[in-house]
Amino acid sequence: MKPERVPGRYIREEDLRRLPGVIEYTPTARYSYSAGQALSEFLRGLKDGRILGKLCPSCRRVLVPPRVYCEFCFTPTTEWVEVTGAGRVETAVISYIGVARERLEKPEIIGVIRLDAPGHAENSFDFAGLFHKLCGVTEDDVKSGRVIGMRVKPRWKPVHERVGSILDIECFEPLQPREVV
Amino acid sequence: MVGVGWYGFKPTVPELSFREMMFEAAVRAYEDAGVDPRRDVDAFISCQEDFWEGIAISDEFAPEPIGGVLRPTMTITGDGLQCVGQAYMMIKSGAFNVVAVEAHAKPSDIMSPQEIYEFSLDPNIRTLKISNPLFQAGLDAVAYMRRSGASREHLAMVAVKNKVRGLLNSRASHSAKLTLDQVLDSKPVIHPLTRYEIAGFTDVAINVVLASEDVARRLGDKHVWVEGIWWATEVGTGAVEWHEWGRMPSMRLAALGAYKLAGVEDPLRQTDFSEVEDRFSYMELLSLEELGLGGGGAHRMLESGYYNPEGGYPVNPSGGSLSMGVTLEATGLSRLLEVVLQLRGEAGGVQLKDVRRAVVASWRGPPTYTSIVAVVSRD
Amino acid sequence: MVGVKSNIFVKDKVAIVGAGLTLFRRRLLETPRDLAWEASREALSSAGLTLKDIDCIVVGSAPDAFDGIHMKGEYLADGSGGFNKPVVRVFVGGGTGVMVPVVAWWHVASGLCKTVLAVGEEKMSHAYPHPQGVFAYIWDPILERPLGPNLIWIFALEMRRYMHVCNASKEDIALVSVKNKRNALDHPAAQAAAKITVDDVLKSEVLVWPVQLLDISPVSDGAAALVLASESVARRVTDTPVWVEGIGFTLDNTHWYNRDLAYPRYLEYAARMAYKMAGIERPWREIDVAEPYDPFDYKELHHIEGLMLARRCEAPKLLKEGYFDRSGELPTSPGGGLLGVGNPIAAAGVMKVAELFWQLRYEAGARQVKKPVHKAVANAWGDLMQAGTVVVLST
Amino acid sequence: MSLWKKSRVSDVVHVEGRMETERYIYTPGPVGVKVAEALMEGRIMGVKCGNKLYIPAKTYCPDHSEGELVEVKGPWIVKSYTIIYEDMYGAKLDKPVVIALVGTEEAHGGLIHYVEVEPDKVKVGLKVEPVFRPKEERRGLITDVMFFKPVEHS
Repeated sequence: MKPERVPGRYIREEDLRRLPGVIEYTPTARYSYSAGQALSEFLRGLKDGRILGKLCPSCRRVLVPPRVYCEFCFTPTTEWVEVTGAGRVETAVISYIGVARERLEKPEIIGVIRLDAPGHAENSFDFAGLFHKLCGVTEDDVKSGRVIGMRVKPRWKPVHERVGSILDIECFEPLQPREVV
Repeated sequence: MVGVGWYGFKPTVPELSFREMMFEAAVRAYEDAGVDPRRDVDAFISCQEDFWEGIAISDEFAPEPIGGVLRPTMTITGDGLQCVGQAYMMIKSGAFNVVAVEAHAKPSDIMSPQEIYEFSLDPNIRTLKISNPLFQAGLDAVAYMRRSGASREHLAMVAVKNKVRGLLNSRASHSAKLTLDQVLDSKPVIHPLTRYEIAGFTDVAINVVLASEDVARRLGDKHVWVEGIWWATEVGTGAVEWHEWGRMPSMRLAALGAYKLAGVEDPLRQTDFSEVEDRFSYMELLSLEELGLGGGGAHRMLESGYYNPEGGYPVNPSGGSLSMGVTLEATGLSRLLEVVLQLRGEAGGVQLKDVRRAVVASWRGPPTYTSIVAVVSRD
Repeated sequence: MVGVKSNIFVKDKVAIVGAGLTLFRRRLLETPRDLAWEASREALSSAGLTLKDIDCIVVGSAPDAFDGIHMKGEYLADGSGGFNKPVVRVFVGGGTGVMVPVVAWWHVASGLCKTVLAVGEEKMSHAYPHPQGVFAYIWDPILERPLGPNLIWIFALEMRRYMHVCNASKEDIALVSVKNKRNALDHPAAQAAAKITVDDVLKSEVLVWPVQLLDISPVSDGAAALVLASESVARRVTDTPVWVEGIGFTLDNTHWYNRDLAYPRYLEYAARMAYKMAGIERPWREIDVAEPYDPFDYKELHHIEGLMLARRCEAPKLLKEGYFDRSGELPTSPGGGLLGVGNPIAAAGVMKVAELFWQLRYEAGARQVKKPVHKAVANAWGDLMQAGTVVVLST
Repeated sequence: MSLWKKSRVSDVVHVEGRMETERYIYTPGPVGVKVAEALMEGRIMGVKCGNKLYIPAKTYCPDHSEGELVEVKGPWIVKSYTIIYEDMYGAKLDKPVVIALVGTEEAHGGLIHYVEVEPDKVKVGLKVEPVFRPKEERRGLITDVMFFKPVEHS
């Protein structure tokens, strides 16, 4: 590519603001998402402090979060199966920034949890799972790698605070309480 | 097309999420086609737009409910007929034999439809804060009537023809026993269009399975051929002012392309009926002219009853979008579905007698000037 | 193996005959339509063609929420040449850039279009306070959005899993950023070219550990375009057409936290599809130069393995040995990649394909790889760790 | 299809949500800046593509060539119009609003803008003229023209 002229004009934000013809706009886009058959039941389960999955009749796996189909077998799922919520950490990270990149005062630890659920082989590529906040673990647990494989369980919010949302689970914490030094 | 399936055609489908609606439509289409998506389908094409879904990068949600996981699956942001166009090209290329096309709409989940339509306008036009973002339909209707000589009565006739016809179509939730006087006595919402001449919204998921000729013949005798399909954009939404007001060049260009592929020179004579764009009453008449189906003047043909179900050339025997409702990016597939069912003799209460070849025409609606036309037939 | 049971008889061979792009910058004065127009003009002039020679248009652009316009494909249509022409807009998240030439391929291979103008555009700078805010809406609105996730979480979770399974260190991974930003010093459109060290990467701001600032490609405005043509037109227009020998695209399931993030199996499926069509059996030997998608440094290694250019977990070792340098055995991201040139999402994937177009024609100037090149592969990646889009090119 | 569906309305949950970036600031583009500067001085620009004049001015012509910015002096006429009585939610406007495509006899296209006229007085061909905001209130946007109003016959 002959580099003599690549089109485009860089402009700094403060210079842009001074130009005529600049348009500002605040969008409005509101929705009422239909949760449907599977997630409505799942959210009701969370309110009762239960994590529900659905059984695929052909591969015999329990899918968490539940869906009305098994996306690998393309068959409708059948029975509701409650899982204990215990599982182990697949991966975990430490976030120092918020949604729009602002710095957080207190970092958050987030993890993907492979849940104990019927039909899933121990180290299979696919597994029943959730991603959520981790508590009771330190930044060093994450950086050192100790957190990966750690056995965890959900810490539920008190009954009266539960509304039928993924946030009814406050976080996932280590199975054995560890005196966090 | 070897199989079709749908779920919905209701103003609201509260019991299912959009993913579950997609699954319901897909299972029905694959049953109708006699194919297993996990083995027999080579690719899956989904037509959706982020701001109709309320999800950014909404194509993430496409593969699971239609059987496309770990299979070639992709998304076009366009009318479902544009996705059928992709399937047509993919099969013609020789690299794909069976392609499933999906489009769906859940406008009942959208709490601020007007503001989202406004968000599709050119930012410059948005600064005018016009209180109904569908105003372009009014500008086009006035220009069309002035050029063609069509009157308010003609536009009202389109609404009555389609709304009443739709009463016989189980997929037409917005049909009504409407009279001409009721339309003419009603005050316009966007001059010259009254409330009865602007289609409402409908939830639906539709899935259409396409296959190459040899696979189609092996799968049975219910197949309906896509003889030609083409689409065109006249101007982008950043240059709507340069559009040829009162005309629809995008529909004319799409028709020329589709007719060339299908070998059609005189569509009025070489096809038996058509399902055309009618989300605004004037657009049925303007579409018919641009599609070469308007004879000496679409409004006069309409007045003579030529386009009635028992007329010389039935137009929108399904009741059209005015009866079935606009299904956002699935609108083109709704029109196509009605034609497939007619040609397979499965259109139920709206079934026409011995029809073999049809024109399908869809528009992505304001503020776009993009149209898609297909010629569809049965052996 | 899943893939295309294609009858290999493909009607019309398809070639890339022109490419062009705009500057990639954090903020450009041009409107989205202007950018699409500028890139289109560059590509058309490089092919020695004008707009009236173009039959069909394929536009690629990622979330409408960046440029700030619903139905963005319709807004970009005429900037991409779509006055009174057939236009479709491709959107598979970050995978869009390479999906654009894939869709353009079947426009030509079907025989319906002899020439296609394929344009990728993104203008992220319109979104305030920060474009990253848009990524709050890519999640499942019911189960994931309430947790307030930001995009870097999911990359960090994947990087951490890759590091764990492959025993790769942050130092190993930072070398990708060093390589690509160095390569970008020779790219005239580059936004983030720099001479940096592994130490600089490890000292940069920690965003979501293990991801730090210099592990990530920048937010960018920009556009890139290609001109594709049938064999008959291509031979008339240029004596060095670059053939699109293979296409592939795959989506994994949406529930990204129900699968092992250590390996991009979806990319392997897409690559197998493209290699099968191109008649390639041992990509790690037959591919001469590659542009694996690198929005994050670890992602280039992840994708080198998914493209089967190296065995699983072997990429970091080869990287350290200089295997992927411009002077190496299998140069990757010789143009500078997303990390160096910039990441205006849909335009980024098109830029990588354009780079291979120039490499295979020995027109990459200071960026030209040392070894002779004949076969190349590019991929883009996107969605919730789930989209693999692949093209195989050759001369 | 789910093998078995619950259908009581209370069985199914709907979750409220938004997809709203806080704010957008759109860049005008190099040509857009020139058009904006002209509006600040009370001039409406068109673009000459070959021998055809297009309104309003845009960066490029239909053949993708760069057009030549040209001031459009009029006379302005209504080329098409509509009248808005209700919004999409069926809410009636307190006063019907006339929106028109305002252009010149020979130019292609026109400006989409308000026309300050009684709904029963607007017609295609009506001669109008732009009414600009006071100079200090202008920001180089199309809204620097408040509306078009019919030309009084002198």
